[in-house]
Amino acid sequence: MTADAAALDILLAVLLVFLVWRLLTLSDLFKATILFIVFGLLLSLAWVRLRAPDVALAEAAIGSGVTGALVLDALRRLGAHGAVDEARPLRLNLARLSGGLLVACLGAILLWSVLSLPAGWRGLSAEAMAAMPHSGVTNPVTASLLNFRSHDTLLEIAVLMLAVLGVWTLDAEPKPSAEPAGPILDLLVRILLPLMVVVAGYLLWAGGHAPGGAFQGAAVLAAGGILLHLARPFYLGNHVIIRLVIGFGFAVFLAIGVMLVVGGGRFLEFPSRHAGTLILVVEAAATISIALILLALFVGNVREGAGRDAP
Amino acid sequence: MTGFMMFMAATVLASVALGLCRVLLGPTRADAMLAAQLLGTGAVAVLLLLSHATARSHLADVALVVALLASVVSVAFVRRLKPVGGHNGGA
Amino acid sequence: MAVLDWLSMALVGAGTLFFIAGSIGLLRLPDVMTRLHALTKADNVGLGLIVLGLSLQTSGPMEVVRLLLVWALALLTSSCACYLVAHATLQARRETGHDS
Amino acid sequence: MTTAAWMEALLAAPLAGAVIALISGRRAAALVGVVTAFATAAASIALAFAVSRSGVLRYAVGGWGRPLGIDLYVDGLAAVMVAITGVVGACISVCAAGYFAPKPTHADLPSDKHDRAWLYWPLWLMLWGGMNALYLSADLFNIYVTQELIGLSGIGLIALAGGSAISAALRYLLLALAGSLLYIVGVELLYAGYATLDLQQLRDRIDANPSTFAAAALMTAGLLAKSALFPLHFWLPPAHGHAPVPVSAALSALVIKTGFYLVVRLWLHVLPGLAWAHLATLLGVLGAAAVFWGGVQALMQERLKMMVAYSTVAQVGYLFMLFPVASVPEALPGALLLAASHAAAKAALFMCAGSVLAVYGHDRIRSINGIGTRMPLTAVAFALSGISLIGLPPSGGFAGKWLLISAAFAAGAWWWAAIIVLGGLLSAVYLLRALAFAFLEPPIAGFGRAPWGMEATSLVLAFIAVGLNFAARPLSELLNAGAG
Repeated sequence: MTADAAALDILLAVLLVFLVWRLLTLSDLFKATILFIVFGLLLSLAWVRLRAPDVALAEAAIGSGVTGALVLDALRRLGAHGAVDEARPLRLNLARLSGGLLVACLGAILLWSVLSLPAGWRGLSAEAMAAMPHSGVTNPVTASLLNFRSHDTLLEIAVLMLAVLGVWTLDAEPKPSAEPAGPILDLLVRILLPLMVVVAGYLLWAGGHAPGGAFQGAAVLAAGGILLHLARPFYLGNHVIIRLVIGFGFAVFLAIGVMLVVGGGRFLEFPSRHAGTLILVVEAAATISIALILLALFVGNVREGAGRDAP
Repeated sequence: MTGFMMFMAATVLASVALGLCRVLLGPTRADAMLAAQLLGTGAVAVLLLLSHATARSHLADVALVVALLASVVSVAFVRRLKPVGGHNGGA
Repeated sequence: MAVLDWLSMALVGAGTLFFIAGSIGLLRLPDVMTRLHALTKADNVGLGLIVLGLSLQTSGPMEVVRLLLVWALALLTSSCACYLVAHATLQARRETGHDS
Repeated sequence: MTTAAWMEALLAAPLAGAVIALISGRRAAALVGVVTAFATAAASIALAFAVSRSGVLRYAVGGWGRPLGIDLYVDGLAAVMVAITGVVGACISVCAAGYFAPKPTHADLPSDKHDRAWLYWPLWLMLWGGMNALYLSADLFNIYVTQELIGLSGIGLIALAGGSAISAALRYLLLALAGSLLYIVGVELLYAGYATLDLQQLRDRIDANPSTFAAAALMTAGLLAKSALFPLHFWLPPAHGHAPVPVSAALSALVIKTGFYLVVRLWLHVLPGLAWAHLATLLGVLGAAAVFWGGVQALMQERLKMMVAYSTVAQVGYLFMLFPVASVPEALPGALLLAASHAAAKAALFMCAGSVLAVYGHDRIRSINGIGTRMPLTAVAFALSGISLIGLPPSGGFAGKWLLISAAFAAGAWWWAAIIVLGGLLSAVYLLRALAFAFLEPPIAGFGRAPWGMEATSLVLAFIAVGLNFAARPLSELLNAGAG
């Protein structure tokens, strides 16, 4: 590694630690929120430096789109009084001291364990590379997620679905009132929304051979939905069509897995000739579902009809 | 050449990170928002520079996504929060 | 090194200078409205120069298109976002009578 | 059908049921749920028979095989856990069909919540699918994902009760996340050390280096938090006490056991190569502390549901007393029998509490006089499951404790036996206190009617808890089929 690259990495690492410290100790929750959003962006740079561009892409899309809007909206719910956390800055007491010591020990153990790893550690990359020709795709990350370890991914999509169900169990609240969007915001939405749909499709397609895939595409799509919702709040209940779209990706994935069993194979065993197609089908269905899931998480459990914020 | 680009990436990152002091200084929420936006653009520049320096053209996709979604947070801010609030804002 | 390389480095270096200027402006200028100006310089010119500099180094036209697209997006989103923040700030000032 | 087919069915059926219930919504969710529940329960029992007949099976999901792909693995231990989940899960589903029916009469489920009561079904089936996937998995990371599935659906289920259950659900969420974090850090360390996530391969490759110890300690800590072993039990009583009745039953009877199962799997099957005698003693001591702390707390509770929830804290303690005597062959069947009878008895007890709530509109122990005459079915179910929890013969609780006590003596550690006996006395005290109010006081007039589904199910479960007295031998045989 060159000195310039090392300088960049050290700068990133220092910044990340500094940001975490500040966002945990600031009593003004708005500032903490902004630092959290910035933290997400820098984390995505860190993933790039760690040569995990797929994760970087996911972090960039989720961090700057969905999570950013979500935490700012959460701040609105706290209201003027909740925006300042009186319990901060953290004062030292016995519980916090022992907690801190515990975390320090954990950190030391981790650091030491990582340092004790043999040099040139490759994990399972050799096995993965050997299996790549039968995976149906050329991006090893997609091959791992959608083929080698598709069982994990199937269950992870279920986890995302559960998040929406969890939101629906909470009390419904009135739709947030909003002033008319105004010409500039209107223009922004008009230009960005189609672009986001195109980029989402591009990421989905690129996932087969380059960084990208269902989750990244869905995050961009969801960000488009959030932008639209911010400009013109809409109702997104648990209507049958919404439920159908939310369950669609998981249902398609599971159905393909079961169909392969009926066809004489094992659960989720993609025949290598059709693996590419099947993966694309699963990813396309998952993209739509995950996008709506993320959007539903942002919209929350909103009651139908024009509501007003509590005064 | 790649060393130069890497150095420039580090410089851009350092300078926009310096701008983050504005988040801590305030005084208004709008100021903090501006600093975050600057960092977003800085991240796009860093990603493009890294993409060239490390010869990984797909990093430009990450930059594209960051640029595409950069406005979502600002829009959420102006639509859901008052720009002058906060406990020391609006002073 | 070719002339193109020197030109590219000069453009990228100039872009970086704009980022530095933008950051300093964000810290030194007195209020939100003036700081907005500093920000837009970094957003528009800084990123633009870097994109131009990198465009000279690309292997194919598609990459140039992608770079320019990123810049165009940044131009659009940053100017819209700056407008929205400024507009909201003005509105809030009018409502509260505060000047900040 | 073969073992593999039953495994596939056990993975896919609840998940498919969940997504169908989600899509079909309020009208048909309960129907889908109950049908899926019975199908899954049948498959669970079939799997146990298949394993006892043809032994263990390894199954490569996706056809890749370890270490690249994910393997499923079923042995006697996994089959027993799946079967417990299946039988108790089916009973809970029947109870829930009545409980979450369109017109609720339950004091703890406000009527404005009832238009989203159908969400119970997709959440519960996901939870069930997650538990099956966890028991059948042979892959550390896959197990992490199943834990996420279980944790998140559990949180949604608790939140269904609304009100004060929300904060309990949030606490449970934070606990589950912290536990998962510790677990996953341990998994990363093991993967970094051995380049595999497969349990069997890890067992073969493991050597006693400090990084492995660190990984094992982190994972165990995370799992102990999830199985609510004292002193990490603080989150359990509010979560289990405030959730809707079928949810409390599922969480207390089944979900807690997943953490215990993983600790067993980890230490008895993956890491026996590490010298862990001290840890085993520590787990036993914590278990003993849990027995007393949970018992005393249960005695002090004013509400029946909270008492039953604290009783779970105590009962988890018995399970962990397996570890100091684990070298004795009777110990594991004993602990599993205890786990099974606790699952049945605890689900029954929560349903009894639910019936009481429905009839009396409250569950304050001091004012539940007259249950014996007003609700004889519930009273009998309460008494029978109490017998099993205390460990009186004949009951599953008795048989399990008997095996554990013999194991303790065989290991030359009589003090564990003493603790088990004393703990039984303690549970007798708090259960009899509640029963005394239920039986001895004269009945008072008025109030509602007990939902028959809940009463009947609690009785069935109580009989299962008692009948498990005779399950010791088949259970041992099944476990040995796993070892073969």
